[in-house]
Amino acid sequence: MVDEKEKIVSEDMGVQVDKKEDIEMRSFGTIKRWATKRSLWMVHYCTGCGGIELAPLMTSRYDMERFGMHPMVTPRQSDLLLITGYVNIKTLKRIIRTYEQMPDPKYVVAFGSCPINGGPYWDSHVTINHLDKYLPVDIYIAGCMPRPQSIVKAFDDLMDMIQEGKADGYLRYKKYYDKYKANQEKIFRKWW
Amino acid sequence: MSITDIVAIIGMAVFVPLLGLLFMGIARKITARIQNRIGPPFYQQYIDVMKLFSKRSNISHSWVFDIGPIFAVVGMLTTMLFIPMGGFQLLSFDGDLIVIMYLMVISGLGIALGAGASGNPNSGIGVMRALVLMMSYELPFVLILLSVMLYYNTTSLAEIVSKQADMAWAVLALPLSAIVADICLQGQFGEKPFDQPIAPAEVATGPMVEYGGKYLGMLMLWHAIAIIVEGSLFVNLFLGGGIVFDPSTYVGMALNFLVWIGLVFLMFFIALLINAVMPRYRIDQAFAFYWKWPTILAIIALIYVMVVSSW
Amino acid sequence: MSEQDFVERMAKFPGSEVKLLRKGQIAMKVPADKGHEAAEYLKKMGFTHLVAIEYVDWIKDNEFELVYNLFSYSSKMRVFLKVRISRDNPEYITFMDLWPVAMTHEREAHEMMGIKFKGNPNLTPFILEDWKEIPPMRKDFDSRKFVKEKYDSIPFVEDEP
Amino acid sequence: MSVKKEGSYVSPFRALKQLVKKPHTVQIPKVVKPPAERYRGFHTNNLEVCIGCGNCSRVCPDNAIKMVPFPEYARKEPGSMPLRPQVDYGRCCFCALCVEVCPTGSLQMVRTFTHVDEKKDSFVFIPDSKVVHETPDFVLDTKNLRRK
Amino acid sequence: MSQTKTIDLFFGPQHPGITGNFSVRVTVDGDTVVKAQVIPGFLHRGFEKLMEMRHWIQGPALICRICVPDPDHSETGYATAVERLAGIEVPERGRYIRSLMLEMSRLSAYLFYFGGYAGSIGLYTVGQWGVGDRDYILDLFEELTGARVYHIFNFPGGPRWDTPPGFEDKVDKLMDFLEKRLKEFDKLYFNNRVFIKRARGTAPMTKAYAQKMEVTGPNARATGWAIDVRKDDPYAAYPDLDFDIITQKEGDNYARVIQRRMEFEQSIDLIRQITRKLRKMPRGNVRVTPNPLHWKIPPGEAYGAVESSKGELGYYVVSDGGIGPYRMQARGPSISHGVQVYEEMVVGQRVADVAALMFSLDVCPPDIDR
Repeated sequence: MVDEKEKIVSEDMGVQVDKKEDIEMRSFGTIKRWATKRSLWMVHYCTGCGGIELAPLMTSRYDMERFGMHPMVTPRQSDLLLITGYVNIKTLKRIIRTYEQMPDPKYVVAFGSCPINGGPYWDSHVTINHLDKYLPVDIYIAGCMPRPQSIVKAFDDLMDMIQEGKADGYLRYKKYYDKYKANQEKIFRKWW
Repeated sequence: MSITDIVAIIGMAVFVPLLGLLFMGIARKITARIQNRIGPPFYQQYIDVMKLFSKRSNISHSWVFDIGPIFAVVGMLTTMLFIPMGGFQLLSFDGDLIVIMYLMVISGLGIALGAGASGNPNSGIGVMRALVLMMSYELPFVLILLSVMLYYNTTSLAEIVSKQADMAWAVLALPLSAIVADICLQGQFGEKPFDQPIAPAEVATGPMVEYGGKYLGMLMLWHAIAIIVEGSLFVNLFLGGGIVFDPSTYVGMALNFLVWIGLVFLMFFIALLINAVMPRYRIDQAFAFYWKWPTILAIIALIYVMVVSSW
Repeated sequence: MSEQDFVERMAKFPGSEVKLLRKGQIAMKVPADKGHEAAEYLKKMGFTHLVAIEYVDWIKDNEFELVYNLFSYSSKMRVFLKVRISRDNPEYITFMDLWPVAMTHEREAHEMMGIKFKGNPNLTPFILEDWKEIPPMRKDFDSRKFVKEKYDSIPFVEDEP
Repeated sequence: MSVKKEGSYVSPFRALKQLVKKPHTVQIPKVVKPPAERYRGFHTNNLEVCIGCGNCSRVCPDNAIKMVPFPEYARKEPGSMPLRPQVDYGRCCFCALCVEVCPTGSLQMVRTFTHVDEKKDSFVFIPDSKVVHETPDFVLDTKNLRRK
Repeated sequence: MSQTKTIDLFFGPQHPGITGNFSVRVTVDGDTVVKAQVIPGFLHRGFEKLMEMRHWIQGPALICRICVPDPDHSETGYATAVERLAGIEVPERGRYIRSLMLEMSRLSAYLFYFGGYAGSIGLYTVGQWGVGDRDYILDLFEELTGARVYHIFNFPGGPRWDTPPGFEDKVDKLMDFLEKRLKEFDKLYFNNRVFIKRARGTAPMTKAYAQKMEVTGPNARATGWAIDVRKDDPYAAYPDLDFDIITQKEGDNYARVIQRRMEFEQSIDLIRQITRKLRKMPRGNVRVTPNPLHWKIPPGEAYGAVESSKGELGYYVVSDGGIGPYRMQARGPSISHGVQVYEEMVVGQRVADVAALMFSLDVCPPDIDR
């Protein structure tokens, strides 16, 4: 049993971080992280136009399955959420839902200009300009669209970060859960 | 039960999933090559399972949901106990063929139960489709089993294997039955054109939709074992269980075992090739397909065996 | 029939202002109460294809302009049937009886411009989700100001405590 | 017309010959696939030639270019301003309109296109001529760019 | 059991059986759809509002994003509308380059389409091949325009640059490759018995229904209705090119797929015609360039349409004499066949065909949302 004091329980998500997992991570950490980085499954969700460059990447020309990456149908089975381009507020609600359904550890990659600072839609009334106000982002890619080479480089970097234990977006989400939630609530009037 | 038996059972329980995962990994590689790409390394499936078991949080819906995958894996492993593996067999008795059929359905029901408990409508539809599909291919398959049992005049799988070693392989003696059984095998493997239960574009992987992390790892192991069980059932029924060399020597035993692995992979490989070039049927079309030509051919095969064996 | 013939025939419609814009494109302006009649008239002339319903906000005139973009496959001509309605009480009649697909276009115009269409049963939210501001395509909706106030005012989630 | 009305169960199996053919996969990042001659990547700017007119900033559809003061380039020539463009790659859509309107031709685009970072403030920089046109791996080296 | 229980299934937005960020809520009775509701808007960016705050010349940089698999048609539609409004005549070579790009873009969109429909019925090999082959077209685009997906190349006034030397030969070589490849697609896909069983007779659309619901493009042609913006309202170099409108009869899923396959062949032929002409033409003069920063267009309105890979894609542009559009409105092809037509046609279909129908109609969600 885990001591109550060692738990950080975040509200209405039922997410728990406890010491036991830390110990586990320390003992088997390297192998676990290696397995995680070599088998990143991404959510099959094209949130924006960047999804179009994922298609060549997943199919015969660039074949991402070489790195063990392939799209998974449901968020429950996935490790990687790709924010492919601009984020409409209607989509953002679904993205947050999808993100919260994914089991830990999970990572977010933001594609292209739009999630960084708005991109071409910087003055649009329905797209948010900074994704990291609402979700923790592990890695950003420049470009509009990022070329497949850039995307592969980003995944490579993400894999290195996972191996070193630096890809801690999901931990940050728990740590600043209140702040993230407050920001999200400012955008949406009601959740459903 | 002696210590060696227990060791053998544990060995089997470790070895069979590993072998199945290896097959799945090679399958991904081969499919990738047909699709003009390189594909993942052949050990990718091991990494995937390792990762799935290292996932942290899991969402549970109820205890039925939790127990479903475990039930399925244990059921499949139990089935494996009765199946000869190229000369090795852990348990055997008269009529084990019927027990095998029964156990295979039981383990599938484990997943159906767990998926049903998840409350996701996609799971429900997936389970429904799986049951319809099972019903469709079981009919011709049972007819074929009857014909084989009748031909060798036994209901024990081990005896069928040993009789094939004496006479000829059933694939030569009963070619029609073998063809029908292979068509049914496609449905048992759940490869296209008969992968309706998990069709991603239709029901979003069906029964697996709510399973993630460790549960999905269990389901992957279940699938790996199921491939071996179903493949080796066919091998034992029609390809002489892979017994080619003299089983009395250790070298012969080892070689037989390797031949068995090769033959199971061959059956999986054929299913794989069909899988790569065929789209999936609608579930009603699959049902109509199985109850039409395979059933008719199975009946013809049964009549043929009746005529032959009554001579 | 040449373009000029078309212009003449359209000019016969009472209250219409017809202008040949360029090769193959004609603009026809009718008073708001004659809009549906004119559309029927044009449909009988062969303009059977409703390409889209365009909506323009002429804020200086305090009017909305609805442009029914019609195309004739038989004579390869295009006509912009223009109707102007008041900005204060934007309401118009539906064209669903002539072109069923007008429902979607009107639904969009209702959401983006705030124009109500009498007789259209499906004026539910279409593209936007719980939108409480003034309809976004209106000229007096300043999207840059809106973005600044709504999205840019949200603080970053800092890593430092 | 090679599409048959009824089709067949056998003809799809002819696709299996791909099994023995060479895969089409370009194995990035192991294999470097250089971008085309005209590829529009990141910006480069010859700060000596640039006159700081701000045309690029005005034509940019995304408001990505900001003119930042550079007192060391204050010259007396008419039309020359002590300003230089700073590009925000969180806005840029790589349309190259800024390159098109540059009167001196100092603002150019290079073929390097990769920039991946976990910090998003690294996506704003002042392009200068230090960016080599053809870096061997086609990856933009952010250290060569001046951050502001 | 007379009263059966219905379940609500959500197809999308996060679902592989959907053609993008889009959602369909289907009510299912047993295995049959009884009601469907389309929920678009996940890709809404308000282009029409944004364009009011941009210059005329900044348009292509923004609105190529309207239909992502087929961006050149978006650019050219806008460019055609603005040219008609301003009365600009594009040089002949410019028109031919534009047509070349549009047909290449159509090829790439159709390759996507083949893979999409095949993926929805589980034949992933076609998708893997098709999207992989599409990448060769993108390589050529990169050589011509300097970008892979968003080319930002067809400005009002003409294409940005002339073709690089030797480009026509490369295009011809690629066309030979694609023709060879199409034969392999025929064997694997279009002559596949299981595919035909799945697609034939599913969700047929009659010609009268297509006319009633303003369906355009290949979906309308698959019902036997010979309409094509390239013929009806010619733009770019199409008046000078030699081609006929291809039609099918049945209007079911099968006819829609085969229609695209036939048009694929036609596009290859058109591209060969264009490259033959381009080789004979003098190089250089492709674009009429107005001053990008101070370009004003006299007041008026115009509509320019193109035949995109999904149907009629048009732009209505209004000018009040300023440096940017007073109002711009896009007419995406999917607004007719993606919303009402889909909602009506999917009723009575099996759950298995919800995704297949969406892919066969080639619904492009950003078209609807804009």
